[in-house]
Amino acid sequence: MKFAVIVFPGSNCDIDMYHAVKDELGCEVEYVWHDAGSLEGFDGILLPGGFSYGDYLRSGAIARFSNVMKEVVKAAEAGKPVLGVCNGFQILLEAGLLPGAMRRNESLKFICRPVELKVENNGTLFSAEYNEGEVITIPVAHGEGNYYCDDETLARLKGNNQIVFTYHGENPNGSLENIAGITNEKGNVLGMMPHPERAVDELLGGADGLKLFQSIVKQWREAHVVNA
Amino acid sequence: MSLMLEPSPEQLKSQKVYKEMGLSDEEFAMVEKILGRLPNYTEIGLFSVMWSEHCSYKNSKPVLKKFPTTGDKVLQGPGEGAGIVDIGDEQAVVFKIESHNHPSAIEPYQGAATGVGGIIRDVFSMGARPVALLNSLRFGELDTPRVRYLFEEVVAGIAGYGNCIGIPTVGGEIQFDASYEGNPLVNAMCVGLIDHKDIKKGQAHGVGNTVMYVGAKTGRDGIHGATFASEELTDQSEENRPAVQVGDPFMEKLLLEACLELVQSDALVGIQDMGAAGLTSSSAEMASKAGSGIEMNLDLVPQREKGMTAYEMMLSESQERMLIVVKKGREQEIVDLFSKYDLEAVSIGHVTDDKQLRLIHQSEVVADVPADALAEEAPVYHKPSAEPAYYREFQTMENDIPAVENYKETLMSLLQQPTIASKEWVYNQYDYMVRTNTVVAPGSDAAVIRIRGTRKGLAMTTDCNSRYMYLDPETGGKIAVAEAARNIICSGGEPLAITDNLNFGNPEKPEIFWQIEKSADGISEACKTLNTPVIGGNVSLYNETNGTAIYPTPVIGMVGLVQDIDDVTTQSFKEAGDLIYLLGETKPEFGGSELQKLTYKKIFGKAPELDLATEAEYQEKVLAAIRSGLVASAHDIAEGGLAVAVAESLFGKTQLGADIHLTGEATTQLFSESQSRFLISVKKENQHEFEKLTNAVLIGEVTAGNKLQAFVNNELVLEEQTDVLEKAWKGAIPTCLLK
Amino acid sequence: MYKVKVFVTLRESVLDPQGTAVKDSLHSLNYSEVSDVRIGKYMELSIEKSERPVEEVVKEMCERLLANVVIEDYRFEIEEAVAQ
Amino acid sequence: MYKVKVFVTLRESVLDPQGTAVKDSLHSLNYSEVSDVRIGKYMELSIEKSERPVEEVVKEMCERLLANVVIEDYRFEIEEAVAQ
Ligand SMILES: Nc1ncnc2c1ncn2[C@@H]1O[C@H](COP(=O)(O)OP(=O)(O)O)[C@@H](O)[C@H]1O
Ligand SMILES: [Mg+2]
Repeated sequence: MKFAVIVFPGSNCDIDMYHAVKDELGCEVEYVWHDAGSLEGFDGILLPGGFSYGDYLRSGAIARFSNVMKEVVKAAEAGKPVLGVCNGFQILLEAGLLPGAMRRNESLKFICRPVELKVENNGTLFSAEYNEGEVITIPVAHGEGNYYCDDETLARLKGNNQIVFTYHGENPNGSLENIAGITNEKGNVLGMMPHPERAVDELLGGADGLKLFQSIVKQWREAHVVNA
Repeated sequence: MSLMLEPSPEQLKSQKVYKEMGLSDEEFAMVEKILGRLPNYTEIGLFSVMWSEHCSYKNSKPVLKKFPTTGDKVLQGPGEGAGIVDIGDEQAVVFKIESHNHPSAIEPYQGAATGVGGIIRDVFSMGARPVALLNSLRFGELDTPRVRYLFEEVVAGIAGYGNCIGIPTVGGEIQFDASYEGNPLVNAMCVGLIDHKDIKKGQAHGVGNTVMYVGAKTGRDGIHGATFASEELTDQSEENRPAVQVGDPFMEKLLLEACLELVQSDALVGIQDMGAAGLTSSSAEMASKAGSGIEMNLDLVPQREKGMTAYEMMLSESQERMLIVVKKGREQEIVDLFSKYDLEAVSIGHVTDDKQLRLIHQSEVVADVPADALAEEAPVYHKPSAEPAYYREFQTMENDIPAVENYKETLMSLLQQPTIASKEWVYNQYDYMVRTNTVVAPGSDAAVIRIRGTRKGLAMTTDCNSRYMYLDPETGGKIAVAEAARNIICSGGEPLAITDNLNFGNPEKPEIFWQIEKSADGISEACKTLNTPVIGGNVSLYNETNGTAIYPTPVIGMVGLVQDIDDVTTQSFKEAGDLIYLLGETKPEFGGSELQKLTYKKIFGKAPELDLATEAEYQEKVLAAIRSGLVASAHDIAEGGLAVAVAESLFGKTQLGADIHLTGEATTQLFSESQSRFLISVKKENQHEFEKLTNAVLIGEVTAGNKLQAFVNNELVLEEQTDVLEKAWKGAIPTCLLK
Repeated sequence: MYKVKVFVTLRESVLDPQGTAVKDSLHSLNYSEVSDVRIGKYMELSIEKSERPVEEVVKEMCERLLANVVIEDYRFEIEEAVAQ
Repeated sequence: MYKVKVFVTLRESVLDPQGTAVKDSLHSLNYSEVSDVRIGKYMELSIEKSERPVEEVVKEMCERLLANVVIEDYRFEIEEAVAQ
């Protein structure tokens, strides 16, 4: 399985995402610059964290017009797994690939620390390796992670089981219903504020994020490798 | 338009316009002599910034000469953007510290942010990839709204810049004391990694080569920033200050990535950032260091504002700009490289052989001055120095042991002193994990990052106890270096070198100059004994508000090499049953201590003693024990003494406790700030071997009891739940901010 | 040339953390008379004349980039500026 | 009750990275007619009547909290609102 890590001007967790996939999963992975005209040959698309275009105006607002985003939309429509973490999530929201929007953290401060998440739905291609209800520790690092959507959208998210992760215990940013990560209706696009790619190595304090990436790979292998 | 308003050379002289720019009559006469004619307005502007203390070190050079700056591993000492030390395998570590004190006093968010931006440029201008940021901050007591505002905004500014550019802020230190109330200190340090072959210098070699300008456009911001930084802050400072610079970390991220791609190109000859004195210092220094000259056409400089004069362009301190020299004929490659990052690279001049810095604006030569005169020939002053009366008095005092009635309450109060209290409120605003190399995050003695693809790591810290500095700058200087080294050692690293930031008051006052000299003596001696040369640094003088100086604050930034990432050790106790040791002698030393300040609301007496030979010996032993795998945790005993150190080692693991048994005078045993002491925990099975290696004294055991108990002379004098202590310690700073 | 002023505000139904924080600060500074604060963005654009009606252009820019209509409302004012 | 609108903008010579980024983005979206963008803050305050003249109160709040006068300018408009 081959992954693309999309690099926007101002992305800064691209290297983290790249190494998580390459070093810990042993999968093929390449950086793809924001003006790329094709994502052909990639089986999974990763939108990393950072401050694309400085997060000026609104986080993700400018990046979503990048050339490569048309290809990301196509990949999503084709059913390929698309994972947006932190700024990547914000870009997916701005691009309309996921519903809702981000507000500034309730504290108005950037917050960086490990938080506990509850796996609300382990039926997605991103979370199958976790147990339903499992509590995992993954770091957050953001200033605008306060998720919002209107009541109708919330009802739909709940009805379709699109809420994959919620904050467990203290909510670090004030997000609606403690939402930390959601998928699209089809379940192949996941956006989440916490950084699973920062939790793949015990040396750096924990490896609870690994199963997320392993879920993607396992699912893909089951679907694509003939003798699986 | 404004050109017409500039005074003529004759007016400059007769009306002494140069005085407003910070030049003295003698200095003006020197300029006149160097040029053999009267300087024009632009030219005198160039001299005034380049000869400011901030750029020329005219008052501090004699002091900086004292520092040991060489060593087997030093690849680049002071004199370039940042110093460089070899770490084996053709790799090297690059680091430097820099102050942004005055800008932060005026506009704390942007002042701190641009301070971070500036030091990052210093590191990547050497060709290095910045891998970590640290800082050292000083504020007044958190009891006025202004101080709280400065504190909150400085932290937000550091976070805003570092987080956005994506370099982890992994460490630092913060102290609060009334002497910083009107003049906070904001020192930022950046650490980078480089392969030896990529090392670049800021030199303009090769006659005919092209001088290019890259990065943000030039505006009128920060004009005369260097001069402003070289004056005392007064109530009038508000009016005299230059337009505030606003940082653009997004621009700098692009500039950083583009420059790191650029250093791989053999078209590049030299590169330097435009820091203090912007275009002037970068061009004059690059020419002077290469023994060449530079001619620039200012019409070609990318400008953000209309109608800028030569003077304004040369003195602007707009951020996120670099000056590069590239081989003639290769300009287009450079333009293409930068355009990939949506950046402009513009040819604005060329290298000449006449050693002159020549500027052309609107088809006229507007300045023609020797580059060496600007960069190298500023006058050097040996300021008079005088031992202050306070020091003489303090030295005659006997050691005083503050009276303590309730040891538990005292420990609780100490843990809530903002200087000791948890800094989580601060570092949780910093992205300390980005780039996923942070092995030891903020909160332990030193931060450690791994070097991907190797077994190696880098340990780093900033330290300076300004109270000891004030009581006795020479001893304080030694302590600062020793403490930094102790922090590195406790984390499993071997100290490599230091960078220093000399923050002081007005050097024209003999007592202040004495503080500068003495602390440099102490720093030098410690660096020699501990084998940590000074590879660069920064000087920030005139830190006074309305005539009152800050405590002398020469901040030490130190980097150490962790040979094997398995050696990484933290300060937290690991498991119930582990044995707790104290290495080092405890004496009744309370001068400048937290307990003294808490008790008397002032500091006096002698600073704690420091014997460098003993310090070096202990450090060696502790590192040896760590490398032999015998140490479960190691912590430097600093502010608040042993009791605070034990409490800190318990935090973060709520289920653990500790039983400590001491003999002697209880207040001294618990709270003295004697130097060269380490708190170490060891697994029981390693007891024998550990005791063979060191002469540390067994003082207790880690327990499962969630409770700290201290016995002195077999009497239980202090008992408290770990989580109660931790809550007080964590809550102290947020509580101060709510007031 | 047009000078365009764009106002972007959070929708009424969306909680505004910044506005709340500013209101609280104002109260702690004893401005108890302040009963509500909402914080938004204010943008000034200079736009050259082109074939398309400027209203249409500005509206489109707002919808596409300047505001996130999921949570924000926008309005704008257009002034014709005299060329200098 | 007053409805007060406060406009906070960066001073002329102060760099506006946000405005620059938005302008560049608009250009890449083919709005080449946009020649300048400056981004500031827009606040709406509801203020109850008190003894002090409302102008005075608002000016003071701007100076103390709402604007950072070191780098920003501010102006405001006051409307008297009919109590509902
Ligand atoms: N306190 C100090 N100790 C050692 N070196 C210093 C000190 N202060 C300045 N230097 C060195 O002097 C040189 C010039 O410093 P500076 O003008 O701050 O450089 P830049 O303008 O690139 O920041 C640098 O190499 C710096 O490391
Ligand atoms: Mg420099």
